[in-house]
Amino acid sequence: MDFDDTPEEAAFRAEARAFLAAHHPRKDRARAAARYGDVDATELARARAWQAAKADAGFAGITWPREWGGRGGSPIQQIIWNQEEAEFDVPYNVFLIGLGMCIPTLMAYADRPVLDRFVAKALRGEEIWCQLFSEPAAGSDVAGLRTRAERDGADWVVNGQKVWTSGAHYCDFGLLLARTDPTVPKHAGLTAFWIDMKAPGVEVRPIHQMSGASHFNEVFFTDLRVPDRQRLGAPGQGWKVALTTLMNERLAVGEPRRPDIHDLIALARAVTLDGSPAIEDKAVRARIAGWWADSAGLTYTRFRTMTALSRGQTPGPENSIAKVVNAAKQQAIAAFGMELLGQAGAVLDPALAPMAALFQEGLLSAPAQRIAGGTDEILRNIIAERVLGLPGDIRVDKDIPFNRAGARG
Amino acid sequence: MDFDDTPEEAAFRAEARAFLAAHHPRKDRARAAARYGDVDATELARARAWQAAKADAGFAGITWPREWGGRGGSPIQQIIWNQEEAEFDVPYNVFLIGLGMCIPTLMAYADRPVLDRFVAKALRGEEIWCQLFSEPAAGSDVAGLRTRAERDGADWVVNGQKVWTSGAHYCDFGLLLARTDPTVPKHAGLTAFWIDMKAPGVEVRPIHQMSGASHFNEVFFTDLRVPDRQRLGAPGQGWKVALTTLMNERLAVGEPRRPDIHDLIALARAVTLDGSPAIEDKAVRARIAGWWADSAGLTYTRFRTMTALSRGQTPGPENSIAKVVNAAKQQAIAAFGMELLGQAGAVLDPALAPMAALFQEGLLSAPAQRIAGGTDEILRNIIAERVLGLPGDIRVDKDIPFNRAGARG
Amino acid sequence: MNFDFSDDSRLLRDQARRFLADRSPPALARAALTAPPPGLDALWREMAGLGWLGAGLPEADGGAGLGAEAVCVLAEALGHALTPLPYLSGICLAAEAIARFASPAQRAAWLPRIAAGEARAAFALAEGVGDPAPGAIATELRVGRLTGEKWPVADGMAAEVVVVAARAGGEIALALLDPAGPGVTRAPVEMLDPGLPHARLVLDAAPAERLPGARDVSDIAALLDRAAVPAAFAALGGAEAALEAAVAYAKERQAFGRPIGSFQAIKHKLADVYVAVELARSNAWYACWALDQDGAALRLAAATAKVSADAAFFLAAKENIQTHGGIGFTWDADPHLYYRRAQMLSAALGGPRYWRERTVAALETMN
Amino acid sequence: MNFDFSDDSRLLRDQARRFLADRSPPALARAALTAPPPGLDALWREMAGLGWLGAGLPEADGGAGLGAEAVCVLAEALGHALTPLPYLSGICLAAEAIARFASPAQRAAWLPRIAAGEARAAFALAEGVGDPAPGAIATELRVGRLTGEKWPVADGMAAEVVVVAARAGGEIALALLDPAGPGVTRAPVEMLDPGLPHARLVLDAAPAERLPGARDVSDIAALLDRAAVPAAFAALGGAEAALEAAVAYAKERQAFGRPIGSFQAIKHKLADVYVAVELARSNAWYACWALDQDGAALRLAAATAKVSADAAFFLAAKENIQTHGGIGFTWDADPHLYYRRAQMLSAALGGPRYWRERTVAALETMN
Repeated sequence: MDFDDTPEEAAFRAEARAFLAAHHPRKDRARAAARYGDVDATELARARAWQAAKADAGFAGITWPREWGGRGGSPIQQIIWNQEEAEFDVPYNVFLIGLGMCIPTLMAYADRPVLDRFVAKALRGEEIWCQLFSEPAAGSDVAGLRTRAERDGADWVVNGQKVWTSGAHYCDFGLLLARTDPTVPKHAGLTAFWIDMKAPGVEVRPIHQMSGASHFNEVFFTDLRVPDRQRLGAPGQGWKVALTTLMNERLAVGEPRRPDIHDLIALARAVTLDGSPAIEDKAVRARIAGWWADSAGLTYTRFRTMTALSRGQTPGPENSIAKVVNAAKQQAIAAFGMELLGQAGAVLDPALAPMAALFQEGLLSAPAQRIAGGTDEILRNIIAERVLGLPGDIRVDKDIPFNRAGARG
Repeated sequence: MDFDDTPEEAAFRAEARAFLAAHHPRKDRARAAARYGDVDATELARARAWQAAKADAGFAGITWPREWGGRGGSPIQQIIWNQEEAEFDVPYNVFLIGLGMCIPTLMAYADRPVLDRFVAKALRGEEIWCQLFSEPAAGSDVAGLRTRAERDGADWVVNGQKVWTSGAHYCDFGLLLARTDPTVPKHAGLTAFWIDMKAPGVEVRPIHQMSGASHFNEVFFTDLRVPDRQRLGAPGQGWKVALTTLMNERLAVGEPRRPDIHDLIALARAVTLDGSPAIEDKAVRARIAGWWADSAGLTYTRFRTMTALSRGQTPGPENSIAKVVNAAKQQAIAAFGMELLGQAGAVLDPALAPMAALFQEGLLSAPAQRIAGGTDEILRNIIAERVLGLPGDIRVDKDIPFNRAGARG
Repeated sequence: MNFDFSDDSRLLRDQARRFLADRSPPALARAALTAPPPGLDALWREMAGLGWLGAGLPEADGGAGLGAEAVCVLAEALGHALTPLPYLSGICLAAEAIARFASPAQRAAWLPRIAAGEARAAFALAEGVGDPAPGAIATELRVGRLTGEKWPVADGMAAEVVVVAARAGGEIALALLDPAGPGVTRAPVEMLDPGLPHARLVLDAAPAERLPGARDVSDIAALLDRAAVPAAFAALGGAEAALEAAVAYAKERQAFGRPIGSFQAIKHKLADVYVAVELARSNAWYACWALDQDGAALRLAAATAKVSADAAFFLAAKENIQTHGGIGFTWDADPHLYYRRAQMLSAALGGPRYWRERTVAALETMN
Repeated sequence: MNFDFSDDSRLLRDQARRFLADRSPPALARAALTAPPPGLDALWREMAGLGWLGAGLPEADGGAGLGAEAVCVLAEALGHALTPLPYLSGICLAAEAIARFASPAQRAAWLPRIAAGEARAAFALAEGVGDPAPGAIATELRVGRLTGEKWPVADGMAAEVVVVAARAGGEIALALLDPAGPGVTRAPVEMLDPGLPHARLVLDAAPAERLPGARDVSDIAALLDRAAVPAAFAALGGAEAALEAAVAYAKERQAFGRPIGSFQAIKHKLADVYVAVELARSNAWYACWALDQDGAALRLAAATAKVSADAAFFLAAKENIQTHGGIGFTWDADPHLYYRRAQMLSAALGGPRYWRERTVAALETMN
């Protein structure tokens, strides 16, 4: 075992760190984050500028081919970059879904002219992409979607509604999954397209979350015309295309949510219980030890992933583990922190609540973490079935034509 | 609200308590129980003598008709008796299954001469009954049983194996559920019988539990001949008969298992941590508070049941709640107690381990509590479906002839 | 043995549920997140007119003298409806403090007006972070003037009178304060559930009038014990409502061709919530009996009920969101209302640590 | 960055797994519950012959000098196989204590024989109920004689030499004791896992020889830190085996016409076990690296690994029984073997409280 970088890795890390330090301050845990983290025009401009700077310096698309502006580097370089970037206070990453999920799907299914047109611009942050899969009636059952695309000459005409579309309000293009044949079982009747989000027939409405933030949107399609050349994969092969996209979702690195174990330790040092710092209370110590062990376990699991990547192996289901553990842990740590505050536990005022109400805000944002991007329940299914090899759930709708598959909510 | 007995109830309680005090000492929590609680010949004789004495005094079968030796009393009197008896160190109740489940099923399905022959003797403890439903291959899926009963003239010939039969080694009669028609779906091919456990063709083998106890048995049938007059209900109606039996199981009062919250408090007082009694440790106090709240909640839930009974209402699913909560609580309390013992946590020697190794023994007996008489999983299904009204699990085997229903383990 | 509410109490509970289903639907609680909805003051006066505000007060004080059961069933119904009004803080704490510790003149000045919904009262114990304890009170009462800081104070912006806990010599005292009077600066405090507005009071020699009956910190602890019982019923009501919502949604919402409530992941989750709610219910009922008796059983019973109900409400609220999936964490759906309220109730009378500690302390004196 | 074992270590792990699958199947562990099975001593000597017992010892002491990775992969394999032999107590604690704290003469007298499987060594720290702490040691070493009581002592009945922790003036010392010598009364102690026999030693001025290198309680704590790493690997191995058993049974066992592993109640339970096992694995690996480095990172890494692995093993063991249903709690089935071993490992070097406390204490010095 060896935790040191190879000389090449160390050189890359130094280069990355120097570049980052030249552009941004280091993260300061003690500084309160913007409350909702919503992306306004100023923030969007900052994000675009940063992405362009990264691309100019060869730190965007590290594993992508040079011809599209990538670095042609290794997965381990990408990981090193991610580690280093996470230490700095860089703009919110509005390109994560586009570069992490949409463009890789294009690379797998679109032809050369399309890639020439889109990849480099996306990489430089000039165009932003979103993913249009989820629907109100489908939920975890993504393939149960109802948005229709009907053939009309050289076009498809799309009608329906998507939901939970991150960043749709500032996106330029989107990856759409629609039902093109309702007479076959649900997975067989889907087709994928790329679409222009500014085209007539696309309407974006923000979703107001319980936390107060509005990261997500509803997207409505009314007679949106999509030329057939914007189709990805054959008609009816949309589910296969979607799986490519979702597979890439697993690799997207999500930052651990706060409050985390370090925040809890900081709070337990700051708060006094019965005349002593809370961190001296045995009940508090017992909880810290448990959450620390989980946090450390996730950290070192990422090291295992990095090692696998550096050997050219495909990483396993670590991200499912991380999401299941982190979402529940965030909620539990937030709730426990509020217990330490006693009668001030429900004070949301950042000027009054310790640590600028980080724990209270975390409590409000935690429920979304247990749901968005795969619910706790779906992730446990994935671990049980894909990792442990347990049999799948009984699927009553699998072989039934979509338009005859019983009651739908 | 009023927790006092009515004058009639108070009189009955006084009578019961006087009778109990005349026969047995009060329970002493500090005294170690016999390790495995297995029933040997001496214990069996004590149990029979006590049951006869109860019957003579009108405290056996309190709600049963007088003609069969019952008291013709009210459900609330039965509860009061149970409460009072629980305070005394009476012999292990080997009659619980017979009187609580088997005889009530006979009452529902057998004809008069059978009842005249059996009920009074069972009530006096002269004959003991067991229930023969579970099978190795069936488990929670009781109706998946395979023991065959085939018609042969005026008899049925039984071959197969039962398992988890409490007390089969000292029982005289049993309530048997067998498959009489494998060509119909599984619930439709069952028939119930009462059988003589001493008949040729019945072999009983004790099951050695992980705790060291042997409360359960396997029962093997080899060409056991059962006269058709021992049938209960029509052929093919056995599942309905079994439901009557299982419904009565819910009403059988199970004693909370130890170690319980009071044992934990006693242990936390006895053990020293860092120079102070463990009960002064905040981590210990936090756990005690939580388990106390659950324990108290169960106690008062029983009060609600008693109130419903006293009004002639049928009690709800309280017993499912109690079992789910108690089994997990026993295991967690036992494990937590062992944490308090530190390096002596795994010492099973009752002469060395505090409280005569009650916590260690509880840890070994707890797993059975989460399984026997309905697993945690089955009980949650029952609560979800019968109480909350959620839809049933998808049943792939429901309408398929038993002998064609796919792979069986 | 009759472990159930009286017929009168059950009638009152049913009436309250029906009234609130009409007048205080979840939409009212959601509207209150943004700004006090019109009609809220009128609803409070209507509640007064129904005798709810004075339910626990003696008739001599303008109350209805209905006793503990009535107060508890009302708290449960208001908790179920998430009614954004200060029943617990104004009635179960502030009015109760005046009823127990005030002079006859003070009682006469305030209780009839409070019971009639004409005056709102608040109770100021907390001084920021911390649980109730003598050491946590720094505000001083000296020669009839209060100096210190109190926050968060439920309904502190609207209240016409505030009962303030303060240090007076070696004792912990309670005093009546006019929050609009001299020496008082008050400002709203943003809370997790903005539907229950709170304030921060900065007191600089603000004139106040001591309640002669409260002489010790144990008087305040006893007052909190009493208020913990209706608070537990409020949490129980909220937990019931959250469970009902989750079950209803699980029956109706389809995924993979079947109702999501047919999946064991959902069934077993909701079964666990049901178990927690039923245990909380039983503990709350017992505490109601103990409140009515007002004897030695109350301390443990109240703390147990509080621990049990707060835990059940948080569990029911968070799993209701989870059962709802994506829609569950949107602002416009109801689930977050329960989640917010659960935290408010949990912190209101001292946090979970306070009530767990009180449970064990009471157990120690018994076992 | 290479967060994986060396090729040599992985080879050793695979060899150990294969060897133990053959020589130490679960049947051996079950037989050991009743009485030491024939061949157990021979197996120990075979392990010595394979170089396992001296894997962590320098070659000068008769060891193989393979280092921390080798010790950890062996502990994991032995834990996976539930091998009823005292590798942790005899090798990772007792021999390690001699290797670190003994005089050259003492090392020469014992280590080659221990590594060769010719002599068994035990480590006597516990004095009944309690976690390791200076105040928990009452046994005294005075002018070369030990007086006190030590229990439970793993392998104390079979050991030829026992390393005893005792009070010597103001210090905590370690001393070598001949348990068959004068002044020693030893008796077996019944344990949850009788496959790992323990003893109680009553010492009445029993002659003993101090290990000159151990002068302080911190030396013992450091020794426990080092032993905690292979102990965590043993628990990890047990947890893996219990999970494998549960998954295999869930795939095969049918109920309601389908494998029970197709029910979410089982799937999600086993997914949770898998998550716990993977976190424990990552923590154990990191601790192995820290053990190898023997630097400042060890204290926190060892404690974290111990907390994580013990929790994972208990979870995996109890849910393996639950997954097996009725058969799972029978004596003749394997699941209870893991359940017993989990508790043994959890208590062996100080209970979970000790390691949680050590985790937080280490965190405090960092954060």
